[in-house]
Amino acid sequence: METILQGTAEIRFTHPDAFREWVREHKRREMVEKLMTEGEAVSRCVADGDYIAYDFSSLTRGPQALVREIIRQRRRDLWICAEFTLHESALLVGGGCASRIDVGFLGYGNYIGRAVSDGRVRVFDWTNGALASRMLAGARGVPFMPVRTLLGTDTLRHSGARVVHDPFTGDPVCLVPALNPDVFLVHVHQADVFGNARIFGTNLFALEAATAARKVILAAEEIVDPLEFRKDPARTTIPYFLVDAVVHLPFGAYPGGVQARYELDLEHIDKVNAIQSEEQMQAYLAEFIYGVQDHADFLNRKVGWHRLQDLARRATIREGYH
Amino acid sequence: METILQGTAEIRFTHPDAFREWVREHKRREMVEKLMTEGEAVSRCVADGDYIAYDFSSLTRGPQALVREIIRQRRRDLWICAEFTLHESALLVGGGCASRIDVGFLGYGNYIGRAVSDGRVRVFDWTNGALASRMLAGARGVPFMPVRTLLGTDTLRHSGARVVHDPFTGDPVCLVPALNPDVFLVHVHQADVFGNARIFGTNLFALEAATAARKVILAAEEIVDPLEFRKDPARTTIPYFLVDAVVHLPFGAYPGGVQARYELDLEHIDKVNAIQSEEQMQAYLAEFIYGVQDHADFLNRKVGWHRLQDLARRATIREGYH
Amino acid sequence: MIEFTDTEFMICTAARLLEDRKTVFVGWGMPQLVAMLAERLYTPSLVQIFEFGAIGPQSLIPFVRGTMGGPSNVYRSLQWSNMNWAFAYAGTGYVDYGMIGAAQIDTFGNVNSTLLGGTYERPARRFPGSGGGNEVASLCWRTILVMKHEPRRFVERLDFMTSPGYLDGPGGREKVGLPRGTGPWRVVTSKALFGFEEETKRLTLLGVLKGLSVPEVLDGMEFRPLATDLVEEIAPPADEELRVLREQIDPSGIVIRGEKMRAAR
Amino acid sequence: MIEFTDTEFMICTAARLLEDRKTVFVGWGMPQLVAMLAERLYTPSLVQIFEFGAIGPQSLIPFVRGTMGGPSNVYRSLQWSNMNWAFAYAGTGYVDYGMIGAAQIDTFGNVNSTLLGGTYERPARRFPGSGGGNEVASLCWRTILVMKHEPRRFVERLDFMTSPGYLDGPGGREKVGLPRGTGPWRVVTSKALFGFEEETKRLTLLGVLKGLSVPEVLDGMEFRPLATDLVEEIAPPADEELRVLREQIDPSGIVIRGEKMRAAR
Repeated sequence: METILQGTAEIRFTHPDAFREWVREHKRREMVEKLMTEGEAVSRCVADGDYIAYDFSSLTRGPQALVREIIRQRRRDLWICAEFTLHESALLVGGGCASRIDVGFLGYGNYIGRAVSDGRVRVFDWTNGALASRMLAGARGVPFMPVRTLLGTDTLRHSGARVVHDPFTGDPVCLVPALNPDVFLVHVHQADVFGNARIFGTNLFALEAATAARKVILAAEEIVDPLEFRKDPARTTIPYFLVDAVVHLPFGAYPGGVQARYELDLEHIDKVNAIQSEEQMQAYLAEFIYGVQDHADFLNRKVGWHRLQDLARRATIREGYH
Repeated sequence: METILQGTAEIRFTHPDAFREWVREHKRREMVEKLMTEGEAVSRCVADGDYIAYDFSSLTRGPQALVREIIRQRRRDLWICAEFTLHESALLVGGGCASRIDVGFLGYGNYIGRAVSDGRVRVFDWTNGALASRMLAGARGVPFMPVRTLLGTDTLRHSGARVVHDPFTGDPVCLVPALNPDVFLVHVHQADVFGNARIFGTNLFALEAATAARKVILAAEEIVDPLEFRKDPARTTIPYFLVDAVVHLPFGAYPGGVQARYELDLEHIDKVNAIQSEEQMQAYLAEFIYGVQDHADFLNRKVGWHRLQDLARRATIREGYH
Repeated sequence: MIEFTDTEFMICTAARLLEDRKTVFVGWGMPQLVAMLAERLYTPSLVQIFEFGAIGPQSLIPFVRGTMGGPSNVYRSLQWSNMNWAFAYAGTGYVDYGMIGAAQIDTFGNVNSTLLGGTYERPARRFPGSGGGNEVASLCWRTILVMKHEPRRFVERLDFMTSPGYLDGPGGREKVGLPRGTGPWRVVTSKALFGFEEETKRLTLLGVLKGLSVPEVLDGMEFRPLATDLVEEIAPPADEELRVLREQIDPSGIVIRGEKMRAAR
Repeated sequence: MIEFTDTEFMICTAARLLEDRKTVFVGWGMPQLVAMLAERLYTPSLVQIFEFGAIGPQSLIPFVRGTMGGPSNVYRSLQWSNMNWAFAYAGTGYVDYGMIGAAQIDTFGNVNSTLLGGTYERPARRFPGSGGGNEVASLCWRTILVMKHEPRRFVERLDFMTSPGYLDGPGGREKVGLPRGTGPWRVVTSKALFGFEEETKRLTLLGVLKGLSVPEVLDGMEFRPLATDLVEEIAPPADEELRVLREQIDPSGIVIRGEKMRAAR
């Protein structure tokens, strides 16, 4: 397969056989309880140097509490998949956790842009669609996915994609390598203790990434009876055997919202987005992340019951989320 | 892209650009009513020489009434995608409609086996998974899908797949060409007049094939208010813009069943499976297909109210089908 | 005289370009407002597609800031799906229009939304990058680019080509394997409207905001767009457009705020 | 003496092979009954996966003939999905066991389920072909082949290789690009149980039905399977197995009917 053009990015690539062997040895087919605290989950599943991906957006159903826990545990040298990310990337860089970013969408704000310019974090440019396709390849156990995007651009030249001649048409086609993250973080509406999970609304690549990842940490607004899943199997987004840790984290997407549960807290989001200097960043981390014990402590001391109830009260659109 | 090995099968392959242009010109983004009779739908959408695919199985939610209508209209030289098919292939060959079959699973019974041995129909061997992957490629607008199956077998040598060296691992990988059927037939639980559709239970590749096909004929047990789809968008299996014709065909999967609506009629299925000789086949076609005007006439004169009510009454498992 | 912001002008101009009963791939922020305005005034049956999997929503107004994927954004969709499916629909040709932003463009409508200045490793300014922009520009039939009108954004050579326009000219897209017959169709700026000449695929001035002269608009650009003989006069935002935008769609002025402009009615 | 059919013996023998708390890819017909029996007697937490997208159902009994995908078959699944996802789980290594049938096998466990005799274009007998068998044999970690014991089915050279065993021997699968560490694990026939020798990947006799001799079982095969020093005696179906099969799972005898056999208890 002659490569016509090859992007220059370093890629985190796992041979499909190596991934399969990891699954065989580490993923439990047994239905065992996986309920634990976010502290345990991150401590067990996230190691320095890991490649981390997450679903959905910073503002809706993002795994914010898990991201904060990773920062609190001061993981280092993470490589993150920045898809639909806004402030998570900034916080992970600010906390000194992330050193490399695969970019779909890097996130707004001067802080993250400056960190790139200063060389404090290395970026590799892809696209949202290319990263979703890479995740699909990872989930199907194949080494790559063909796409008809990236072609002709600098994005391609700076990505880790390759262009080859498609043998069926003879035309050039772009191949993006499979992505098998070390860790996938996902915040869901409902889960059972085994890891079966439901997401309401849309998602980026929840099932793809859960299937493709070595370790999956599930944060759930609500823990429900396992029988619920068997009674409505069409609603299951992620089956239990893909999942390594289940954490019950109500308001875990805060300051983002979760559909039909609570609205986003724009005031707090503005506070994060306003971070420009290193000093502001460290002050934010000190107050809201290092300065609290865990998610419950954060909600209790830094957000408060009244605010949480207000955000929940504003989530009046329920249609379709069941 | 150097081909290490290439299967010998003739393939029906459409350049992704040609398919896109067909979509641009023929698929209506407008929400227009597409309700018509099965006679009109087949007469408008199915031409001699077309490539036809269908979902799901002969025994559950298969588009049996549409297949019978194709036979009744005596289409010729069809190329069919036999995935999970049992007696449809046999009936289409018996009616002189099908001349080529891409085999996932050819179907049981002596009649179809003999037709192959006699050279009355040409078969090309694939696998169920390969055909589903080909459909996925067709639905993503890319020329092929990589798979790690078929490799090393005669199935590969007699398919239209190719083996190349994957540029990321250096290992051989199999590429299956995109499949863009001319017509996709699907029987669904619910549809609206525009073609939005819901399938309850599992499916083979309903959305993949609907996206990949030039023309989609939807047969529905029930026509519902379009607003129903907007109120529960997570339940939409197929969006309207993929669909060309909507046919209201209660009991349209008969003699197969439809989950939570009616059970299969094993007596009639046995009658079809028992067909061995050409004479038996022609007698069956004459009585149950050529001898009736349409699906309603078939149900009325050849099945009867009592039998239909009995099959419906037996469909007592409703859990999850809503 | 009518007063409005540069953003309002871009939104109104873009909204007038959309065709009813067609599909459009909608990006984050301004394109959401364009679709909302068009849906209310011009194209009630426009079908919106979002990269995060909302197909055909009837988004609620007022626009909720930051609600990409939230309940008001995806309200009454026809289908809730995911990213691979949203792009599959675009990849197979079901999406007529796409709308994306740009930091720089060149004469062939190639787009930079990644960085300005410096090197790739150490850019002087770093932006979010492609997001789904590259997919939209690669796969939708007609791409509409929306960009604030600053002459320095029209460059001979992009600092980085994030998303494809016509690349190096006619046939450029096909040569690299992009889908045939696609490409940038219009460029909406805060002062003008551009298209692309059929033959050369070069940026062509189609219209300028009423009251502005052609030289005023083109002054300072690194390359000179082609101009049709009859450069149209673009009407400023109409009262009704502004009313719907300001009162119904963005009453808190989150997106529509911007540089003040004025034009004769 | 205990009386049973060849099918009952294969079902019981296969059911005893499955491991609890593991995933198994279940094909149509006989494998469905194997899984049902195992679930009831030996492996209550076995997770069944079907190619048409049912993940982890607790299928209702009695077995309804022809109900691949019907409500009793997919009852109380953990997830209702589709074919591409079912095979994605297998492709990424989440499926431990697979069970498929065969018309012929060779010494390396390669499988023919496509045709017998004649040419490819004009076979003497044509069968259904791969179905999902090729995927199961390619992607699951351990494949169990189930085949009626007729010596003529054990051949030197298959009339057609539908699904891969160890191909031409050790390393054969890896050489052509199949997933590492996979392959046929057991062959269950109506008289015996075979495995594959670690070194040579050749078919090895592990056990014979109680009362049968090794020569009786191997007689007439085109190739001679290896035999372990200690060929086990396989117990005939136990009363409890037969009771559950006949009374609960297949009371109308649709699948379990077959050639009558008998053995000492």
